[in-house]
Amino acid sequence: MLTVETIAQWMNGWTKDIKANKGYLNELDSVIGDGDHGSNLARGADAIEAALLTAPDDVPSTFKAVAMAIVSKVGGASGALYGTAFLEMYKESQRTTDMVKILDKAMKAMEKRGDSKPGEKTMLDVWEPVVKAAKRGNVTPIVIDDAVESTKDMKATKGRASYVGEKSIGHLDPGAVSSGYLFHNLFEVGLVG
Amino acid sequence: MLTVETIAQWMNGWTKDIKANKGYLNELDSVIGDGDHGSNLARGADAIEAALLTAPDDVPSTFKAVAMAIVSKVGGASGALYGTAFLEMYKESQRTTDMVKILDKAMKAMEKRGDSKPGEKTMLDVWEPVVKAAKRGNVTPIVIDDAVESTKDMKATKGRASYVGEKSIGHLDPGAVSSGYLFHNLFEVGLVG
Amino acid sequence: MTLGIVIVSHVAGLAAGVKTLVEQGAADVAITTAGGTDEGEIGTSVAKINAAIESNTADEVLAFYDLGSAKMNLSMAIEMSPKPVHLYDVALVEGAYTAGALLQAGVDLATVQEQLSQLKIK
Amino acid sequence: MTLGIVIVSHVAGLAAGVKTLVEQGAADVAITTAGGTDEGEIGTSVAKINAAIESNTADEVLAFYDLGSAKMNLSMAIEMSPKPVHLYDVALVEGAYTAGALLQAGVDLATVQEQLSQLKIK
Ligand SMILES: Nc1ncnc2c1ncn2[C@@H]1O[C@H](COP(=O)(O)OP(=O)(O)O)[C@@H](O)[C@H]1O
Ligand SMILES: Nc1ncnc2c1ncn2[C@@H]1O[C@H](COP(=O)(O)OP(=O)(O)O)[C@@H](O)[C@H]1O
Ligand SMILES: [Mg+2]
Ligand SMILES: [Mg+2]
Ligand SMILES: [Mg+2]
Ligand SMILES: [Mg+2]
Repeated sequence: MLTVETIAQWMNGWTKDIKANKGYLNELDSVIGDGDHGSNLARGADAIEAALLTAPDDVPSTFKAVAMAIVSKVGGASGALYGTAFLEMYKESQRTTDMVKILDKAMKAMEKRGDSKPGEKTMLDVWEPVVKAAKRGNVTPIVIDDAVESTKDMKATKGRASYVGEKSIGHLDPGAVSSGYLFHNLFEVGLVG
Repeated sequence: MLTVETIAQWMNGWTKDIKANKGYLNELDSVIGDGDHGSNLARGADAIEAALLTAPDDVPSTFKAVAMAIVSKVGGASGALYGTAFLEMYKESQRTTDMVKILDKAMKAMEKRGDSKPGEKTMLDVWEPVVKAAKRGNVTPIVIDDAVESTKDMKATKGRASYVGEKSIGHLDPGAVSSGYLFHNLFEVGLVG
Repeated sequence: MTLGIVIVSHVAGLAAGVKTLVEQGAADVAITTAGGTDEGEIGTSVAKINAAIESNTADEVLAFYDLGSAKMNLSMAIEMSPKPVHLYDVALVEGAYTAGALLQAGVDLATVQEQLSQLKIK
Repeated sequence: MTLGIVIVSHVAGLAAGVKTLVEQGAADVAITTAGGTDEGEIGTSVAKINAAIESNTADEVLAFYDLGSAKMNLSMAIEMSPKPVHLYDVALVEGAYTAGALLQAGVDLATVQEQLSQLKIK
């Protein structure tokens, strides 16, 4: 159930994965981007943890606290995108507690923010299949991993990786990997299935 | 006659005019450009005077000394253009002492450097009619002043003034004015007529 | 109604440098910048962008950015701002210089935008 | 044959800032800059441009500039330089970033030039 506690659990799992894989995310980003995706998100992870140390009043304020932590600390494209996603969750969670609806809205806000759609080798290539699976109730770790893996053979047409064009093919998108962590932890706390 | 002395006289007249009108040239440039044409050329004028304090060996070295002073001190578009002109005079004066031929070559080098031709509201709008008159032997102060004045109604399509497009109409081009000084002094020392 | 310019870059020195360049041809145009993250690292900051928009003394601003991630943070800041902001997908340095020179010359927004449309590369 | 990048701007901080930005996506590409006049004022310097070309450790360089007057001084420096210099009339920041990212990825000059041709605005 969507509560302050389950969100905090979800976020704690995500921030731990981010910090444990900070070097790996930087490495992935250094191949097709500017090498800072891990460092960017690690700054955000610390800020999220700090923001959730004292439990927020309710679900919307929890999402808002996460959004603000990300927006003010991450600094890169991923900060604007994850920040937008959690801001949208903040708004939508005032209307519904249906996590699938909330995720769907968040994804649409990200697409608008990034002027992007699935197939462009970004984190949206993880969001789209996972949100679709969530609608059907068949999210599994394999669905998530397959989505992350699918970015490998794509040619980037958005974000920094788009500058290297063809040369982006054959490498995982760093944002897809960090979104993979996000959904694995969401699955583990039982907020999607 | 083209000698080290007549060139020095020519240059001294020009640098005096530039320094006396430094504020005016800046003012003209501030209307349609960045307001530094007087300051740029005044730096060059000091450098030219310093370079000619000890008389160079011959005519080509005199032109070269002027070119180097301009190139190393002026810094703006006018530095590259006048620098190119005097470098070309240096080269051409090794082949001829005909000032009209030398001026013609210098003008062509400037056109190439600036990717520009007369009619674009630049110093070339002074060079072109004056060099043409020099070929016919009928340069007069009025010919020079008319050429400077002709830039007033032109629309700039090269240089910084081109950024303001239509708004450049109605104002003299600062480089045309400084080239006016150059030719007035050339006429006065009797190197064209 | 006055028009100002906001420069957003991942690098503080780059934003400041563009301002210096543009000011040369636009002495009377209000120009503010947002460069780098809050920690002074490479990146952009919604808070800094907000501050650049709000502290600009003009009633409306024209905004220019370097890379796509700056655009996203800029668009977040714009949504939060009460001041009208016009965002252009044009060459950063050349676009800002063009806008500055034209605003200095007193042309209207439509004319500035027409010129800027020729510098669209993003 | 190695390829490097030379950034020429009227403002020293702008040139340095572009280098900082480009380096993020091009850690192994040699990038040198020439910004401002010899006196540190706003403008460009043939001597500084020459130095940026010569001190660049690459065998050939791709050169980017801000405004037309920088291009003229750059073209003077190129005529004096023994090193091959490719000059592009493209958006300064976006062009240099594109070239840096592509060179870092190991693409050849022809491919870089093809991408740059889409950023031609001068
Ligand atoms: N326009 C976009 N739309 C969707 N996702 C994007 C876009 N631009 C970048 N991304 C995502 O952001 C990730 C890079 O994040 P990060 O490295 O933190 O930011 P930056 O690219 O500014 O350095 C990419 O791997 C990609 O997944
Ligand atoms: N492309 C060009 N071709 C010919 N003349 C030019 C060109 N660009 C600028 N100029 C001349 O240079 C003058 C401006 O010189 P200056 O103010 O010293 O340089 P900057 O424009 O770099 O500040 C203009 O008034 C014009 O006469
Ligand atoms: Mg990155
Ligand atoms: Mg980054
Ligand atoms: Mg000027
Ligand atoms: Mg200047």
